[in-house]
Amino acid sequence: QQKQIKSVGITLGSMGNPFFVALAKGAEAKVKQYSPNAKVNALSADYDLNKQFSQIDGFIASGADMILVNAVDAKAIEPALQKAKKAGIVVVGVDVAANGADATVQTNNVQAGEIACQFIVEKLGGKGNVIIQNGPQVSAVIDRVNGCKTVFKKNPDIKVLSDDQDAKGSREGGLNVMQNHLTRFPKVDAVFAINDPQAIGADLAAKQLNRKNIVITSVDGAPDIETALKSDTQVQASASQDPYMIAQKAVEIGHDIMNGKKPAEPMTLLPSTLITRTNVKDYKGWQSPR
Amino acid sequence: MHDSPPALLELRKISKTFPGVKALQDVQLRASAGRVHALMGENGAGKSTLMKVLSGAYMPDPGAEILIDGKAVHIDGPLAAKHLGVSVIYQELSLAPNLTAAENIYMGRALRRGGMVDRAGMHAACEATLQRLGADFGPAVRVAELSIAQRQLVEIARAVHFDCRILVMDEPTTPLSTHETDRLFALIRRLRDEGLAILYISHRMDEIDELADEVTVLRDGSYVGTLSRAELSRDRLVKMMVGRDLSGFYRKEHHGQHTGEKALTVRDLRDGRRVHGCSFEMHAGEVLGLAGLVGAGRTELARLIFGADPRTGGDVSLNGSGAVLDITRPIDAIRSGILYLTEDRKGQGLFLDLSVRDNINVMVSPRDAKAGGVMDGKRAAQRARDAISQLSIRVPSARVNVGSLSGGNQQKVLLARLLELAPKVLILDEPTRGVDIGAKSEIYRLIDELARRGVAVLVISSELAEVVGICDRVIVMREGHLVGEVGGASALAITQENIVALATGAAATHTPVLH
Amino acid sequence: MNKHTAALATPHNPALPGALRGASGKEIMRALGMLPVLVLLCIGFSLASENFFSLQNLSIMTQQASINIVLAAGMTFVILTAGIDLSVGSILAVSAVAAMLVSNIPGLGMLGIAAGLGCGLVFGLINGVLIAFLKLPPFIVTLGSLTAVRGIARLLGNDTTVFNPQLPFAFIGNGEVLGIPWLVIIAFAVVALSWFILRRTVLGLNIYSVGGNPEAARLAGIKVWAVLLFVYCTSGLLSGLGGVMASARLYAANGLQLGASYELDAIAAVILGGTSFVGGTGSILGTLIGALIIAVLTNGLILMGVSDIWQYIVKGLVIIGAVALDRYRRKDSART
Amino acid sequence: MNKHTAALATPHNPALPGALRGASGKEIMRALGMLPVLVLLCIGFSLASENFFSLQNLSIMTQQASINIVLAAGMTFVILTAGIDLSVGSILAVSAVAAMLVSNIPGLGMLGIAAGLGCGLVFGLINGVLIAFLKLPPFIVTLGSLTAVRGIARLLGNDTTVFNPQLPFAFIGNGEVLGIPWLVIIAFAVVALSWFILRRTVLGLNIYSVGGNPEAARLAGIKVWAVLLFVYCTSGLLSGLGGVMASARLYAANGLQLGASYELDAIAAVILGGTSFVGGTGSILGTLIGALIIAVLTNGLILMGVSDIWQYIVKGLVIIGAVALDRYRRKDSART
Ligand SMILES: Nc1ncnc2c1ncn2[C@@H]1O[C@H](COP(=O)(O)OP(=O)(O)OP(=O)(O)O)[C@@H](O)[C@H]1O
Ligand SMILES: Nc1ncnc2c1ncn2[C@@H]1O[C@H](COP(=O)(O)OP(=O)(O)OP(=O)(O)O)[C@@H](O)[C@H]1O
Ligand SMILES: O[C@@H]1[C@H](O)[C@H](O)OC[C@H]1O
Ligand SMILES: [Mg+2]
Ligand SMILES: [Mg+2]
Repeated sequence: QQKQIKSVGITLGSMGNPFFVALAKGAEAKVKQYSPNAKVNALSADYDLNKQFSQIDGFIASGADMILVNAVDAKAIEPALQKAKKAGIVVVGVDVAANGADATVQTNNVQAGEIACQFIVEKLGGKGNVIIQNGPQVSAVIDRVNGCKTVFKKNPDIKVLSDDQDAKGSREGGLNVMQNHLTRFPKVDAVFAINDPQAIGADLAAKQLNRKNIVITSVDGAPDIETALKSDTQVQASASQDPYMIAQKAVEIGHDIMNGKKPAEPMTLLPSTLITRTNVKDYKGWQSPR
Repeated sequence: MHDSPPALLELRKISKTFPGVKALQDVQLRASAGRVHALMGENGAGKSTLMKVLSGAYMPDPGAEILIDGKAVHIDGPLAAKHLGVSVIYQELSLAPNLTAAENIYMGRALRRGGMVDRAGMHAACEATLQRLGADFGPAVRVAELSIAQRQLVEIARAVHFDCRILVMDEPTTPLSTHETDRLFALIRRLRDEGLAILYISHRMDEIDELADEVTVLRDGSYVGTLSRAELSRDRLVKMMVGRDLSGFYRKEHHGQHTGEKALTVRDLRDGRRVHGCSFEMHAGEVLGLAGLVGAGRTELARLIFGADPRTGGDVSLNGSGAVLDITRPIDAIRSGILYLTEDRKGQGLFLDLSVRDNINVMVSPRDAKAGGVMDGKRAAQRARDAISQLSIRVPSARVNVGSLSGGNQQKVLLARLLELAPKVLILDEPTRGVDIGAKSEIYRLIDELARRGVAVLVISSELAEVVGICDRVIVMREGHLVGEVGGASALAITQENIVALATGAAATHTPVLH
Repeated sequence: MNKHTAALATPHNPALPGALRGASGKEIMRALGMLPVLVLLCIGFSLASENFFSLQNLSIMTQQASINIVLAAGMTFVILTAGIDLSVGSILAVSAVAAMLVSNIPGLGMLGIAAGLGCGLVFGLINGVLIAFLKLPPFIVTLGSLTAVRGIARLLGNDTTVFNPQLPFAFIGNGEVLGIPWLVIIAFAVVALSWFILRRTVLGLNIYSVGGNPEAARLAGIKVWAVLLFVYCTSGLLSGLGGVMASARLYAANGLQLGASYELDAIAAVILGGTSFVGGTGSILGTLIGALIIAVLTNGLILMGVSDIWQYIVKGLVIIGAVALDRYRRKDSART
Repeated sequence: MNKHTAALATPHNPALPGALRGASGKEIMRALGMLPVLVLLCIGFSLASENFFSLQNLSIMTQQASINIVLAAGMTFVILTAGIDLSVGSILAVSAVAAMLVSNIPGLGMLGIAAGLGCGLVFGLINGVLIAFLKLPPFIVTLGSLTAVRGIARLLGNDTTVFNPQLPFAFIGNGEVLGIPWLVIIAFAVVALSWFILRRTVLGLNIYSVGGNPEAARLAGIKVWAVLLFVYCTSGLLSGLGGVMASARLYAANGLQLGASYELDAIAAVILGGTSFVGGTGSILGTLIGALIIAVLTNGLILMGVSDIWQYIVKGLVIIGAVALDRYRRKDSART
């Protein structure tokens, strides 16, 4: 007799980001597949650790049997996860690492950063002024920036103008930070944004300030970047993720653990592929049925 | 000043400069124990400022000398003044409404027991003081729930509760009625006889007549002179204060001119709390007085007529046409030509941060407005200029904030606002409260003028001399009922005695005015 | 009497230009009070960075300031009546989402503007009704709507980012007229209109009156409820306008993030500009200067490459320093 | 004269139980005013979810409420003097970071508590000095420190999460005594102490006096500056305590995120509890009830599995509903 999932709690970085919305949907679909009557409660932690702690406490109190956590802080989340585990709850990290989770499912973010920035290097012919537009300091973002930096370091003629501005993972943040960067730096050749909303914001800023010929790349492969890649923007590429898939995989692994089947590896890395203006037409995207 | 005993308090060379204003210039004053020393002067003359220097609320300009018992003292704050035995009852009541009477009395020097507030001790101690002052409330009542007169008593209790040798009272009778004033005077005499030096500020001549042993007069922040009781005469005082003679103080030139045409009929008006079925009528061109003790409900009755408070019964009609007016909000009354001047000019009348011009125009501006509610700036300025010259409002310009004006001039601004609307019925609640003698005479002139133009004026006043001096007829209220009438067709003449008798219930004449 | 007062009172000074008539002297003093701070900041930044006074930078700066100016204008009305509106950020978000959703309806796209404005007006009206008729405290009412409307914004947008790459009214966020961005034109138009209402109409006088002394206003026959309703509706409407501007700028709207904690910047602009929480005193010009100070500060610090962290610190200190300076300066001129 | 008035004044009524003496009737009315709302919410949630009254849930709920209770207690002092403290969240963050940093020094770990408290006190003192001596408006001063202190918190923590899995004072955040979490014990101790100061000491009386009429207090010889200094220091100190509690709960502190917009919840608790922005009226018990209402609401909605979105909406509506109910209820009992 299989153990049934009764109630799942999900706490995510920010519901303002379509990525997490897709992730929540994927999880809900998978849970319902196992047990149609299970409750799924997906909450936005707004990148606030304390809020995330409270949400996890709440899941514990409401008797959840599985928690998917998108840790606001990979290490600092540990005590909360320990508490959950003590209460007999299975915890799976999604999208970013989480100390203390039973398992983690995420994109290979280092690789995603690498391919997105390698694209920039190639476009610029190995020479130019670039900006790394940083984001909330979660492990996925840190990994991407690290992946990106290693690529740029290998090319001595690439000059990184800035890598420490937090654009908050949002379109508005991307717009504001990019506006400021463009004001400060008269010559910018490329921008790597840690996710798609920021990339679109950066593109809008460039458009509003009439600045041309900037290569913008990012990570996610979200629906709006697909549109951007097909239309007149300066966005050139995005390293894809599959949030729907991440969530489904995470629920599956969680369900296995509930039933005593530990995964061989606690960390499941999903590969990322680069979507560009040329191959975007073949990209399946987040919203295609599966 | 020859016969005055040795001075308990001597102030010399007191000057006080505020940014942009020289409020006091080399002022002097000598007060003795067991004497009431009055301080007089027009609004803005500097009386309150002088007393605030004495109480440590303001620091005087350098060079000032304050001597107590002939010894120079240094007063660098309210606490220092208290330790020297100076207690002050300020013109603006300075109580915390959220605290009890006892807590207010002990404010700043609470009793403690074992490091904690000793509320029981404070209450017990205050009980006696309040009783001595004839208060009808206990020490545990929150001040917010007291009437103005009762709050005044708390202030006095605060001053006399502790050892004090010099008691300053800044216009203490302003919120009081005759009856309460009498009680206060008795108290002042008692304190005087106990050996206190009392400094007494007032605009009321009769109070000075009654109380003062000597009077110091200030004008424009400067010392004018001091008169002993023997030298006191009303004309002399007025001349010292105003710098000229005032003739024809009270005016009644309109008297007997009104046509008898009914202007306003009030029938059985009640609010279920403090006004119990009041009926009376007024005629065009008549100045009708409404007298009574404080708390008799005069203000409440006026506010009911005006629609400022909800009524539970009764009605109001204009012109004797019998058509009942539907007044539920002030705006309804205003539209019918009934206007009300509040007794609380700062709290409910003026916009202190707005200019004189805006204050005068605020009620007429919708009428004057151009299309789309755009103000007619030229017209507003013109109205303000006219009002300033007609009412002799003393302001540097119509654009200064009303808050910077002296009390009398503020009162005139408020009156000017109402006059712009050409009222049919004008209700004036304590129109001369806190106003100096010059301004008072101008307000009386104005009331007379309005009556001659056919306006029905209802004057609520606690100053009986004023009521007697300017009214054609006086109706009297007691505990929410109209209990009688003097003057007009009534058998009783308009005298202070007759009014007091009705107001206190001493006269058994429960003749309702109208039914 | 009071001759000395008369001689010294500034407003009587015939040297004052006629343009200042209508506003009381004290108010102009206050409004212009912060101007030196603004000028000082501008001088400082232009010395520190040659880019500061470039046309491009001025355009960026004013664009970034524009939404806050619009919100702060609405907030000025509210604070003049001694109220507060904490819900502006949330109303901005819900209006932006509404504008976006409608903009996506084929053929009706331009109606998105109306949808945004209407949405703002409706929520402003709800605030106003609760405050004017039920007489609830503005802080709590708008704190409640700060929360509830945020939820509604998310609900409306189905908790995702609503976007429209073909936004028909994108010109608002990105277009220019004679080199002046639309955003800036709108912001200044709002300030001009607000100034006109406050200083030239009966309604404006009534707003100051209600703020200065609500009981006196009632006794003077002013419909206090109507005034309160008006100011909260205005604040709502302008938040709606802010939503349209923000969404036009981003081609997208997100119910969760957009406008979060904008109320603090708006309130700061108003208070820096000399409008008092007590109600009844202040001016829209002061608010404009207050908003510009915040914008200049933010922009200048970024331009100088000051790190995010130090931006916070400096910004906080300048805000405090500005009022301290103002307080100090006013001390030796006029009485309070 | 006014005999009826005197007779009506409740505090004079000998029928009132002795326990209520000292606190005035109206105040208790207000404090307890929101109790029915709290009870109603509890009943509602316990019907909707059997888990609500479980020991575990009660413990979680009160733990979550505890930090807000502590901040709101400090805020009560401040608002009683007609002030406001917007900087509590930022001070909480900087104190938490300081506590964490010190806790990592080998052997001196327990000093982290002192570091957190001291840090809070210092920033409270700075607020207090600016407000009491330079007479700057509390809203602007604390808005400035909300911003500046946030930057300092990030600076101090080197802009990352500082953590300590072996936190020596972790018991504060996670331990229990006789089944009662330490967090809860601390929160209630703070409330009890605050109650004692406000209702039983001269200082408390002076706080109410300054709030009721600052000018009268000054003329009565009360050192108004000392009272103001005290309340802002208290609010700072309690924010520091909040920082210690938060970091002990999380074993970590992050200067950027921690405590963001906590001021709104604290202010909401105070105002829901019947303390007035005007100053001078209100009580700490009311604040406690206000904070519990917010906590019950948040917890109950999560427990019922209400989506995040609807939590916002319901929470906003309940806040407004609660004051509306209170206003309505009070209307037909007492005057004003
Ligand atoms: N705090 C202050 N700042 C500036 N000017 C002031 C201040 N207080 C009083 N003045 C000015 O000082 C002058 C004297 O005022 P004061 O209050 O002493 O008059 P007063 O004689 O008590 O008048 P009244 O009879 O109306 O009470 C006035 O011109 C007044 O405007
Ligand atoms: N229920 C009440 N409890 C306490 N005070 C009240 C109450 N109702 C009115 N008062 C206050 O008591 C004061 C005196 O009452 P009222 O105004 O009715 O008397 P009045 O006859 O108009 O006297 P006056 O005009 O001389 O003050 C007023 O200031 C009023 O605000
Ligand atoms: O992986 C996530 C995704 O890229 C999102 O868009 O931003 C935050 C990241 O954690
Ligand atoms: Mg005076
Ligand atoms: Mg009266």
